[in-house]
Amino acid sequence: MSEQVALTGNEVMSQAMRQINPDVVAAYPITPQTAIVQTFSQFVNDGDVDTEFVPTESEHSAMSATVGASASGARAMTATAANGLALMWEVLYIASGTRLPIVMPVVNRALSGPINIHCDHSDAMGARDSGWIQLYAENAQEAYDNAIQAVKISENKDVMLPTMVNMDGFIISHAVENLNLLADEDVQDFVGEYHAENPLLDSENPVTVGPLDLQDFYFEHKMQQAVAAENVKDVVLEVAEEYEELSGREYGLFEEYKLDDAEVAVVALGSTTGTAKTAVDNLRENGVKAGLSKIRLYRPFPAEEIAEALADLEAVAVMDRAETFSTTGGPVFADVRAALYDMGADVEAVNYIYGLGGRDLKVEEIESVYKDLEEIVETNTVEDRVQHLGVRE
Amino acid sequence: MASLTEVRWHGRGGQGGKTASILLGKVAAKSGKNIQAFPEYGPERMGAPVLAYNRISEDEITLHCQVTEPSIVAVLDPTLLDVVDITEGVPADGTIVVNSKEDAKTIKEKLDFEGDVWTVDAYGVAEKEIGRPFPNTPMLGGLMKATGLIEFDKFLAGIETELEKKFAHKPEVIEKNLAAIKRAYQEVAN
Amino acid sequence: MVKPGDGYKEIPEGGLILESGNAKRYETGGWRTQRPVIDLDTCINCFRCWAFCPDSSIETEDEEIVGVDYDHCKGCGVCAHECPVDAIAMEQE
Amino acid sequence: MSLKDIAKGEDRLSGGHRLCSGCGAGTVTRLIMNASDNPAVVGAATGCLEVSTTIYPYTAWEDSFIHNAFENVAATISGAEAAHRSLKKQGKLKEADEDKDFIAFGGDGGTYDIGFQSLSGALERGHDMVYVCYDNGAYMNTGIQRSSATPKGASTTTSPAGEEVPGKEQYRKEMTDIVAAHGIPYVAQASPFKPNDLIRKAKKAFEVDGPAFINVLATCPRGWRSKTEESIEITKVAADTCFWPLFEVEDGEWTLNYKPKEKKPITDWLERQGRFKHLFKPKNKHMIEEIQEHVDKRWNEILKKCGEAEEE
Repeated sequence: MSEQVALTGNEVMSQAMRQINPDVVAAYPITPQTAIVQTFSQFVNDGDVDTEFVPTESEHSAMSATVGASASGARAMTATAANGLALMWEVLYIASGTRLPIVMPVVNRALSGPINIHCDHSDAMGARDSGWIQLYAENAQEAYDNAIQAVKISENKDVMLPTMVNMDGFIISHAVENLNLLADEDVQDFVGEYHAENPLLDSENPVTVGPLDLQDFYFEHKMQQAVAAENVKDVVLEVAEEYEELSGREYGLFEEYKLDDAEVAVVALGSTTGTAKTAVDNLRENGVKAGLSKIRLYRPFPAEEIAEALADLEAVAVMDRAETFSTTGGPVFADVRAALYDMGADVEAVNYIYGLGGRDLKVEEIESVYKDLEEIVETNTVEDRVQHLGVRE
Repeated sequence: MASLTEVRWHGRGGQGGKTASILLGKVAAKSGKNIQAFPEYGPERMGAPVLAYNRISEDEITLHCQVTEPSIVAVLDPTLLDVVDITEGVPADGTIVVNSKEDAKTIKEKLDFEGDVWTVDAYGVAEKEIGRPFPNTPMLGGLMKATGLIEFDKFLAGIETELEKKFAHKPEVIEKNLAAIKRAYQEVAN
Repeated sequence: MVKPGDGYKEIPEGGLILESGNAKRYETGGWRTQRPVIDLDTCINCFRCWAFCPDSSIETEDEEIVGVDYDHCKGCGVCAHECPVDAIAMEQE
Repeated sequence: MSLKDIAKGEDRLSGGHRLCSGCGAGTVTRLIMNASDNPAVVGAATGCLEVSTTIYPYTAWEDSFIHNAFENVAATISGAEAAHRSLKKQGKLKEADEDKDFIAFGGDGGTYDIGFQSLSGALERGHDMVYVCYDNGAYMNTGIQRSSATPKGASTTTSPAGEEVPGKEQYRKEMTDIVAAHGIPYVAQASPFKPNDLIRKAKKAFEVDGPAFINVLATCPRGWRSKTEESIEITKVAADTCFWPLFEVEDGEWTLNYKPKEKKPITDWLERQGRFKHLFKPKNKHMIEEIQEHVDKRWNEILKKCGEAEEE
């Protein structure tokens, strides 16, 4: 059972949250996420969910209250964007380090300054090493599907790590697209009931959470977290398989678009991958063997699998919608290049930083990237390893 | 994506341009098409010129870039013609529908546009049918006639469903809007 | 109880401590330079020492003060100082 | 309820924690915890109490305990309380878990300063929780840095008594009044030298429906440069000099809980603590006069709010 709807990404995300029916949602409004908590508040006040909504006075408190609720044994969610995510920063690490399976939609937006409310990935990319699982979506359908799967991924006993469900600000969050919603009871059955192992609320078995953990044990706890991260890939695939049975929609660690026989390819994540598909189609019509790798699971990074998928290419361009100011390229580039190096793959990899602060990326611009790749293949030289695409001089 | 149609809405903040694009998208989706409807967001407030877009296609739409070459343009306020270039990017065989009391020929000349130009007095229609000058629903009616994007009967049925969701507690609003759409459909001319 | 030297595979995940009040096993008595000694004959069981002790180290039984938990008492001397009948003396360790 | 009755229960904070010898926070925490009739979820802001009571793999807490970060104990416990409300409403709780107390402990740094916003938010939202500030007037955990609770004139490592500036230049902020302005059901200022009063206040705080706040003076022998055995006595001097008045605000009604038989000069309070030693140098005499004036003014304000006759 599913229903065809035409909704904005934010509306879809609040529908996913309604269907998940978390015990607690603690959140703060921030553009472009606001509509999620706004719509969800209406569900709460209309009695459509069992959720206690905690309208905090800041994102720091939103994440803090979510941690308190999750540690208490509740299925707890929040949602944020941009500077809101930045304000949560400290507590992100506490959530993952405490192994709390919180699910948080993040509506990706540029970080200040100067202030800009539009889409880029600076916010989530900055939090990429906070111990959270990160899923990215091409469109509202994927964002919805990821949110529902995230609950199951996070709560898996071999994982117990929080997940950020990323969705491009405005481009997805504020655009109406048509998609399928699952039936409420199917989502409920899929996510099941959450039973925390050591909740604060269990009076018979009091537990101390978040102690001072010094040189003698902190490292061991971080090692446990690293092991859990290792487990994520398998669990993501298991959950995807189960979800496919329910929805008919297929998910993996990443999507390969016309990559099989491709000679040149782009690696990207988020809504741009949709536009890139059109570029690939156009180029294919002109005889260019173009392909695309769309990353869905970015943290933990499926290095081996991605490298394997790219290993037979001649050249690859990694697209980053975030700057690191390292002068060595964006975050995705660093990961992909390292993965290719480990594989010993003979593939030239270059990087394009694009779309900062909501700068539009047109089909032609993506096509130009493929043309650059062809030239690299032809001349066997890389002139600029890292380029900024679509910026004026 | 041969079947892709792109629409650009010009309005003023508060006029319902965004709502018009969403309604169009939703109704088109109901009729089995793939759609996108999205406004251009900025810090603009009430009165400022604003934009909204639609993509409508028989095929899956994966594009997530801005619409730069819309084949259809709807203008919700006649005074916008003096403020923004509403023909920007519109191909020569495109269609432009303008809320204006003037006839299509006059507007076509004013715009210096080769393509199909239609006008409808959306404010007048709205005043008559709704009692207030909301140009967005009449413009949808005009757009349907001018472009044939969706079969009009199907469109009417679809819009009724959407309005029912929006105005569940105000059935009279639904009736008035439907009447405005129908009147604009009749009155729009090229 | 997690023991010193335990590996990551043996200890609870996420830094949780699953045994409440196990700090009792950690002896802070060694911090003391002076020890409170209660003269139970003089004691009037007002329980002020019990209330004030920062280290939960005044032992009680059947509504009476019975002694000091020297495993944990840090010898601050508050009990002796606050005793209204001078029943507690601080003695050098 | 007599101390003897309270002592019948198990101590909710075990020995073996690593607070300093003579630490006021230990006493305050025990008295509050032992006044609770329900199993509790306790939170603590980063600070002395938190680090000393939960050094992995040891915990001194007999109840469930959570430490999240420095500035967010109120938000954290508000989340726990919301979880309890949600799960209870949904019938997902065991019977034994249905009645619980939610308690947040913060030092003055975690309450007056960095955690102020999170506290204010939680109070406004009306969570059924008790927030306890153990106020020792500086960041003691990091080595005695001034906070907005540090009294004027105190020498701390970031407001040191220098040749030009004699310690902290500003008066402390009246956090209890600020909290009272939130219009929550119960607010109190207390002191451990009156344990029965403190326990009574804690019990009231647990009883009310909605947020309650208790600000308790907690001696820090290390930071105040005071004698460990005087940790309790010194809090009595604070009340007798009217530096730390004991009062409570119930649904907006102010009541004074302790009126010294004879109001002592502020020097009685200052001279017991090394942190004020420099004030007794002749050139700093004006500081003592100013502090006395400020205490007198504040005391009269409290008397007025509590409906008591003001003093000359």
